This record gives sequence, C-alpha cells and structure tokens, in this order.
Amino acid sequence: MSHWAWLLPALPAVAAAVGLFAWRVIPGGPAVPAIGGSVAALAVAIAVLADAESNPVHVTSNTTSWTPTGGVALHVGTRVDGFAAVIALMVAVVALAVQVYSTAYMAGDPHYPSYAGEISLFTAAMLLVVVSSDLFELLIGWEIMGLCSYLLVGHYWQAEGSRAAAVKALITTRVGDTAFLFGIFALGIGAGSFDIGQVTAAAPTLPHATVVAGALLLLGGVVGKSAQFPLHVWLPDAMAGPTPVSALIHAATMVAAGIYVVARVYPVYLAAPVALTVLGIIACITMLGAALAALAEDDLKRVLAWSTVSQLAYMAAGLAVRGWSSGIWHLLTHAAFKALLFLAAGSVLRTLGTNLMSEMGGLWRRMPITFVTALVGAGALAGLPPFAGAFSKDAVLDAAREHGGGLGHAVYAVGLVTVFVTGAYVTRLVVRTFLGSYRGDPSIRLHESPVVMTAPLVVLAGFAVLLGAPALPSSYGVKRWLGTPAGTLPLHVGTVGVITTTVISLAGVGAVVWLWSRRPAADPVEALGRLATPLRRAFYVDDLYGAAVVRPVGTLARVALGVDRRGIDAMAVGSGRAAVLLGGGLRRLQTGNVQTYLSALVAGMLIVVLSVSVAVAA
Amino acid sequence: MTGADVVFGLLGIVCLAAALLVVTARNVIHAALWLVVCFGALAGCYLVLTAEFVAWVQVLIYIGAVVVLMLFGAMLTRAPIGRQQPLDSTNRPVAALAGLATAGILVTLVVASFKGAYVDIHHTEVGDGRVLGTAVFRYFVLAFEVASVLLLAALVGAIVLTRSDRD
Amino acid sequence: MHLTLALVLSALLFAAGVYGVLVRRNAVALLMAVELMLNAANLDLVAFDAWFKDRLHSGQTLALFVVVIAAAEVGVGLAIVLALFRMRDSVAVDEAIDLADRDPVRRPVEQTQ
Amino acid sequence: MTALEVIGKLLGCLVVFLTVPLLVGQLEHKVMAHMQSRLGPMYAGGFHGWAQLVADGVKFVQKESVVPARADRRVFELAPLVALLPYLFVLIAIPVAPGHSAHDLSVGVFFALAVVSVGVIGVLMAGWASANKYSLLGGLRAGAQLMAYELPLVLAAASVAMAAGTLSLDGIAHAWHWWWLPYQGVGLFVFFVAALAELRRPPFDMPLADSEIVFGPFTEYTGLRFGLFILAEYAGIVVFSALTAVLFLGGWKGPFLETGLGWLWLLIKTFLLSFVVIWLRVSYPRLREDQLQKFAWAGLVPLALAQVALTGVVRVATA
Repeated sequence: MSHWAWLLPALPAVAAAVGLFAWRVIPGGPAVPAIGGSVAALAVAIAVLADAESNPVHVTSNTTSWTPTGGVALHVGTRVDGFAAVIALMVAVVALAVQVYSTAYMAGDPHYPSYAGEISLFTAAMLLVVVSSDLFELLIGWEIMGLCSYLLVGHYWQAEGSRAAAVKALITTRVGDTAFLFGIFALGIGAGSFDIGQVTAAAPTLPHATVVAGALLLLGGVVGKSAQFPLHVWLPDAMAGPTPVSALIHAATMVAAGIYVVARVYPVYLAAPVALTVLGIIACITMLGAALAALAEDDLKRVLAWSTVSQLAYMAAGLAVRGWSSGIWHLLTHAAFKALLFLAAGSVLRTLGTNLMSEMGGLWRRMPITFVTALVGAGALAGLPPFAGAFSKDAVLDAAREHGGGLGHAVYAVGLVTVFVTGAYVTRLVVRTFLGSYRGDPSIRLHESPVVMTAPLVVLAGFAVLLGAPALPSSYGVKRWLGTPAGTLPLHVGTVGVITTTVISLAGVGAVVWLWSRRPAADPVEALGRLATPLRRAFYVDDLYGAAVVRPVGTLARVALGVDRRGIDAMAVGSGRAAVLLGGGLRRLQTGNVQTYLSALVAGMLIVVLSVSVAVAA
Repeated sequence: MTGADVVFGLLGIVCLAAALLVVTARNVIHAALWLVVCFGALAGCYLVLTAEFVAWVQVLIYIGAVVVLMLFGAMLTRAPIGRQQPLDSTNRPVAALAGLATAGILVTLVVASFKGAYVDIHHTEVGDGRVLGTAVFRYFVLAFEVASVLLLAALVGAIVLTRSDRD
Repeated sequence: MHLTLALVLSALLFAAGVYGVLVRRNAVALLMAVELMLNAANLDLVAFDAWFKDRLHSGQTLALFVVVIAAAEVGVGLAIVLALFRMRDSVAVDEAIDLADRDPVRRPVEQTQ
Repeated sequence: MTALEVIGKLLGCLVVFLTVPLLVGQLEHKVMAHMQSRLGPMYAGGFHGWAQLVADGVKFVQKESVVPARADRRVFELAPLVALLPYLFVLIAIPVAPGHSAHDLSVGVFFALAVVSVGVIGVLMAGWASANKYSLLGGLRAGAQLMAYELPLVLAAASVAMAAGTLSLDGIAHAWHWWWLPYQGVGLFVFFVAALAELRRPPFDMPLADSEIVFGPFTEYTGLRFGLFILAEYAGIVVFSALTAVLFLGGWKGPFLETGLGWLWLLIKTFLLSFVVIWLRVSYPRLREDQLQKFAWAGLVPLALAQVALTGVVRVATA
C-alpha cells in the first residue's frame, strides 16, 4: 500500500481543485469535495499505516527522475516509514475533523467554497511535506502551506487586522524560509543529492562545517514555521483567521511541519550537535516565555496560541536532547488535544461572538459537551494523567534528564517551571471561561453547538486520552511505529517523572484556583500586579520588532515611495507634461485650414527647388 | 524679335493681367470672367505656338465648360453682387510672399536655363486634328483609356457627392 | 519666337495661381487659382512640344490629358464645394476647420495616490 | 491671301451677320402670325411690313438703356456683346461654297462648337449682374441647360466628323452624300435638338420662360442691349441652322449648280432649318426643367452615342 502513498497529497489536491474551481457544478456544494477529500486521505493514511506496521522501518521511496537540471538531480517520489505514516494519519484525522466542524462553523459564510478548497489544499501540502522523498519536493509543499496560511489567516480580508495578520504570517515565515532554502542547498549540494534518504545517509561523512551550516539554516525555516523564538510573533496574530483554521495550523499542519522536518532529517542534526544545542536554547526561551505570555492573555484564542508556541518548544526541546521519539509523541498528542481545544474555543466563540475571556464565565451549564471535551484538552495540556499530554511531556523531560549535561539540565529545569505555569494558565482559562458566573452580553442566548461541531470534539477528546493511555506501560504502540533511530534516546516514561510533573502542574492549578476562589469575578493574573504588564505584552518582542524592523522598513518604504513619486514619477510625469507642452506648440500648426498647410508645403517646395538649383549652379 | 514674339507677348500680357485679376478680384464672378479672358488669351498663345487643336479644346472645355461650371457653382453658392464677404483670407502676406518667391525662382530658373532657345514656329508641324488624333490614338491610346476611366470615376463621384441624402 | 517668353509667362501664371490658392477663402475662387496653375503647366507642355519639334506631339497630347483631368477635377471639386455649402451654408475654406486640433484637452496627469 | 481679301471677307461676314438674322426675325414674325391665323406686322415699310425689324431696331436705339441701381454695371453692360460676338466668329468658318469660307480651319467643327459655347457666358453674366432673382434663376437654368446639351451636340458633330474623316467644315461638306441622310439621321436629329437647347429656343426656353421668370437673364435689359440679345438669338438660329446644313445636309451641295450657286443652296437650307426652328416654337409647349435634363441625359446622349458607334462601325467596315 505504500506504493500508493502519493495518493495522500494527490487526493486532497484534487478535492481542492474541484472545490475551488468546480464547486458550482458539484451536487451538494463545496462541502462534498472538502470532506470527501479528507475522508479519502484518511483512508489512504490508514492503509499506509497498516502497511508500515508490517514493514516497520523505511518502507518505500518511489523516486522518479525529474527534469535534468545539469546540477544536482531533483527527484519526485514518496518516502514512507512508520513515522511518516503516523504523522500522515494525524494530519488526515485533524483535517477531517476540521472539515466536518467547518461545515457548521462556517455556515452562511459567503466565502465558504474558497475556504474549504484552501483547507483541502493546505492538507494536501502538509501531506506532501510528510511523504515527499526529496528536499525540494518537500519545499514545494512547505511553500504551498505558507501560501494557504496566508489565504486562510486573511479569510476575513474585509477586516484590517485580518489582512495585517496574514501579511505578518507570510513575511515572518518567509524570513525563516529563506534560510531554509539555503539550508537545502547546503545539504543537497554537500551530499550530491536532494533525496532525503541520501542526505541523511551522507550526513555523518560530510564536512562538519557543511552539516552545521545546513542544519542551522534549516533551523531558520523550522523556527519560522513552528513559531519558535525569535520568529514566533506571527502565530498569536494568526488567530485573526477562522477558528478551525487555527486548529488546523496549530495542531496538525503548519507548526507541526517544522518539528517534522527536523525529525525527518534527524541524522543531520545528530551529526551537528551545535545545531541541537541552539535548538535546545531556543526551545527553553520559547517554552517559558510563551507560557508566561499565555498566563496574562485575555483573548481565549491567543491563550491557546501562546500555549501552542510553548508546547512546540517542548517538542523542539525533546528533539534537541536526542529524545527523538518523545518529541514526535508529544507532537501527536499535542495535535489531538490542541485541535480539540481550538475547536472547543471555536464552539464558544461562535455562540458568544467574542474571544475575550473577561466576557465569558459560567458556560459549563449551557455548553456541557464543549465544557467536558475542553476539560479533557485542558488536562492534557496541563500534563495531568490520565490524559495523553501528561505522558508525552514527561517523556520529553525524561529524555532531557537522561541526556544530561548543561543542555539536558537546563531543558529539564525550564520544562518543570513551564509545567507549573502551564497548569496555572490552563486553569485560568477554564475558570475564566466555563466556571463562575457569566460576565458577557446578557442578550446572547447561550446554547450548545450543533452535533456536527460537537462530534469532532468528542472524537478528538477520545484521541487526547487514548494516545497516552495505551502508552503508559511501555509506550508500545508509539514505539512500534516510530522506532528508535540510531543515536537517539529510547522512549521512556518514568513513574517518578509523571508524579513529579503532575504535582508541579497541580501546584499551578491550585494557585489559580485559590486566587479565583478568593475573588471569583477577578482575573487571577491580577495577583501578579505590575508584573502582568510585560507578560501581556509578550515581553515586548512585537514592540521591539516594530521599532527595530517594521518602523525602519516602513520609513524606508515611505522614502522609496517619495523618491518614486517625486523623483522617478516626476520624470515620467514631467516628460508627459513636456510632451504636452511641446505638442501644444505643434498643435497650433494644426489649424484645420488647408491654406496654412499649403503655405507650408509651398514654402518647403520652394526651399527644395532653391537649394537644388543653387547646388546645380554651383 | 519677330511678329510671333510680339503677338505672343501681347497675348501674354493680357493673359497675365487677367490671371492677376483672377486672383485679386473682389468678386468671385468677376474672377471667373477674368478667367475667361485669361484662358482666351492663353488659347491665342497656343495658336501662336501652332497648337491649333489644343487651343480650341482650351476654348471648348475651359471657357465653354469649366468656367461655365464655375460660374454656375459660384451662383449656386450665392455669390453676392458687390463685396459683402471678403474673398481673401487673412494670410495675404504669406500668400504674396509665396507667390513672389515662386515667380522669382521659376523665372530665374527658366531664363537661366533656356536663354536663347528659339522656337521655329514656321517649320513645325501644325497641331491640328489629324496630328493630335494620330498621337492620341496611336501612341497614347492607353493613357487615353485611363483618362476616360478617370472621367467616368469623376462623373460618378460628383453625382454621389452632390446627391442629397433625402432621395 | 523665343521659348523663354512662353516659359516666363507660364512661370508667372503659376505664381499667380500659387498666390490665389493661398489667399482665396472662397472655395470656387480657389478652384480657379488651381486652374491657373494647371494652365501654366499646359503652356509649358505646348511650348516645349513646339521647341522640340516632337514627332509624337507628346507635349500637346499631355496638354489634352491635363485638360481632361482638369475637367474631372473641377467636376469633383465643385461637387465637394456644393456639398460643403449645403452642409454649412458657406464655402469659406478657412471656416471648414473641423479637423483643427483646437481645444487643448488638459488631461489631468494621473494623480499618484 | 492679301490683306484686302481678308478685309473683304470679314466685311462680307459682317454683312451676312447683320442681314440674315434680320430676315430670320422677319420670317419668324410672319410665319408665326400665319400659323396662328393672323397677319403679323403689316405696316412698317409698306409691303407686308418688311421694315418692321428695322423699325424695332430704331426703337431699341432710341430707348433709354437702364442699368439697375444694384446691378454690376460693367458686367451688365458687357453681357450682350459676349452673347452676340461668338456667333459672328463662327460665321467666319462656315463654308459658303467649295473651298470658300472666310477662313477655312482644319479643325473647323471644333472651332465652331468651341466658340458658340462661349455665348452662354454672356447669358450667365446677364443673369447674375442684373441683381434680380429671376435673372439669376434664368442664368442658372441657362448654365445647367448648356452643360446638359453640350455633350450630345459635340457627340453628334463628332459622329459626322468621323464619317467624313476630317474636322474641317469644308471637308465634311465635300464628303457628304445623299445617303448620309439616313446614315447620320440620328446625328442630325440630336444635333438639331441640342442646338435648339443651346439657343434656348422653345420648347427649350426655360431660362427665359417669360411666363415664369419674366425673360430670365433679360428681365432688366432695355433698349439697345435688349436688342442685341434679340439679335444674338436670331444670329444663333442662323449659325446653328447653317452649321446643321453644312454638317448634315451637305452645305453648299445641291442637285445642280453646286459650284456656281453653292452659297444659294446653303442659304436655302439655312432658311429651311430656321423655318423648322420657328415651326417648333409654335408647335410645342415648354418643357419642365427636370424633363429637360432627363431628355438630354437619358434621351439625346444615348442616341448620340449610338450614332457615334454606328459611324465607327461603318468606318471600320468600309476602311
């Protein structure tokens, strides 16, 4: 079945083409190809995964020679192993959940056809990244994702903020993508092939400088796509898009792609420990910073966005400390519970029409299914057993501890602190949203969302539990598919570790609950007093960028525009005016009176005759 | 200086004076009538130059038809008696300059080029009907046919142009 | 007789025609001036015919053709003049200047936003 | 040819010019009168009023010659002469006997037609210079009529010139045979009718049309100048009758005494044709302007072209 892996990106791509260009002639409307494409992708993903189970290690690489470029050959093909199959399945599941959910969530949106088509394209692009066997092929999917994120974040293009967020997402990720492209060049030319298998195989034998440069440059793209410090700024703003899009971007596709690429070419990073160290440092900064930012954020979706940034840092940290399978496991569990949380947030948002937690509260009575599923997601996020997140996060921390050294200890310490902060902000989120008394517009009739929206919630909640629970004794299921590549630490979940993280997390929970129980109407973060302000502003990174990059660039642009208008345009306009002026003189000659013309004619004739006769006489 | 020179000179003076009156007359009918005089004198010049047939064609076509047509046209376009509408435009200085320059250059040229050239009119074949008929229908028959087609085209064109759209 | 006599007369007739064509505003009078120029050419043709003692009498024959063409020209020319008169009640050529580029269209040079 | 001879011939022409039209005029008076069952002039001069036209001439000379105040004086005064003189010139070319004319031109037909076509300018001048709308209308009609009938006239003359193989009037008369009557009959008809139109004689007298536009170009003329116009009309009749006689009826040819009394034959033919002209005046009503144009373009021109074609075919066939 792995020979058919190319169907994974192809089917959603066809669905996207049909949905974008032919939805008018489809009976049943644009939702049919959207959901159909997702279902088909899911079916193929299951089949591929089943195949991968019988062939646990690298299964197939259908490489076809592409256009001869004269340089390093480009290929197109698929490369499926258990790891890729699992990720593909995850993408397919989340995409299907999002598509189903969207039919209700986006009901009545005039741009739903393009929306659904773009989601399909997005899915196709992510699946292309997952199954591609060539770095350039991967890059194509990578860039299409960037385009789709731009389109989907800017879905409400009528709103100024939405457009700005889309542009910000695109430009920020482009900064990383540029480095990514050069990383591909460095590795591909160094290895003499862009084929992922050959690149990874050649990595240990390559010159150290090449590997380090390639790994670091690739890291640029990873940092951009996976929203790690310092290119994390686009992700919270990307909440301007529709909530299901957020779920898709933050759980299964865009941000996962960065982590996935690092895992995919992991032998390169193993050959360049410096890059892993850099990744670890970045992960530490991002992990704690984003969690703190989430603590002070009032916007429900932005809280989730910051939490995504923070959790992605866990995955990056896992990879950085050679806990390869732990990072991937956390990617899987995170995909489930984060998609769940976003969709739950969307459910709330659609009912209330606001993102602000200060206008929520006490929703659990009216929206019980949303509340319960959100609680599952929150537990997973906070790292509380028996939810999946607890074990995968603990696996990362275990790997860090096992890795040891400065990096390992730092990751472990920061990870534990972040666990506390995570418990706190998750609790704050739950109590501010679902508990207490309703603080919003009283005219809104609170009600549960339709079953089309709650059903994906329930399914994802099941995944959020199941992805962790069977792994508890030995993490067998995950291990079987992922395996333990050479040079990485085996997946290990220690009982002591789980208890430690649970206790620390519960401490964060308890602190917030205590604060809330004293003043139920107030925001628990106010207890931090003036310290809350830098958190709310996300440590002023945006302001820094604004001052250091955006404003100078803006000024430069304005200067360029001014030069263009007053200098270059002035030349064009001036030449136009000059022509008009000059023509004005000539126009006087165009009197319409034939005798004027004739006078000129006769004069010219006389001059000719005169000059000729003078010349002849001379 | 022979008699022919004298006759030609006198006719030329008449012709030229009439031509100048044609282009300076204040009244378009007067101009047309001076044109008759001019063409008549010119026909006389042709006779002196032994171009008999051309001379009478000149009279028949130019005086009998062209000038009549012009008089006709001038009357149809309400040529007034006396001067009411100035017949000349305002660019008289330019026109005078152009005319004088043309005259000066051409006269200088022809005098310089043909000084002393002599036409022996007593020993030239008289251009009567037989001679011209031979020339036209033997040597210039193609041009003759073309000219007849041209005339037909002009006839059709004139009819089309003057037909009012009402009928 | 002297050829120059005829040639000078022709040149002067032509000059008179040039002057008339340039100065006349009445279209009919203008046509008359054109006829003067054509006749000047005719006189030249006939004079050179006599001077050359041309056996084919091309000069006189061409003069005949010029007469034919002049007749056609006057016919069509007067038809145009009559059409002009019917259209605008005037045969002044300096009033028939509809083709003049008179009104300077001040097209605003596009304002860059 | 001595100078005296020339002067004698020219004087002869002048005498003919001054007498024969008067005879035709007198003839018209009497013929019309008798056709209309009346006597006509009976008293002037005694016998059948033979001196009536002399008396008329004296009257014209005596009368005041009025020039309208707004008229263009010089053109007004010149017009009768321009109308009259061409006919005088044509007489020079008419051969009265074999080889005898005042001046035999090799292109006589052309000369005659060219010169008579100038006469219309006089009418146009008179019509315009009178500053009278009737006169102008008459002038315009005259111009249009001349342009319409000039073509068939020239074509018919061209036909007979082709048949004779010469443009000389004397040559044409020489070449004439009695069977040319049927051969050039159509040409004769066309030429004569077109000549009537050229002369603005009834039934082609729209330019004058006394009942419509009060004598058209001649409305404002009085005295001697009016007399000159009348004289021009009769001179025109004589000239065109003589031309027709020379071109189509053999001119000085007759059944006998051709060489001796050729001029008499011509005179007889001329007077016969003049009689026909008068006869037509009495017989036919005036045509309408559009009928006149249509008759010329749709009737005479095709006929003349057919005649030219016939002549051409015969010439080529017998060559």
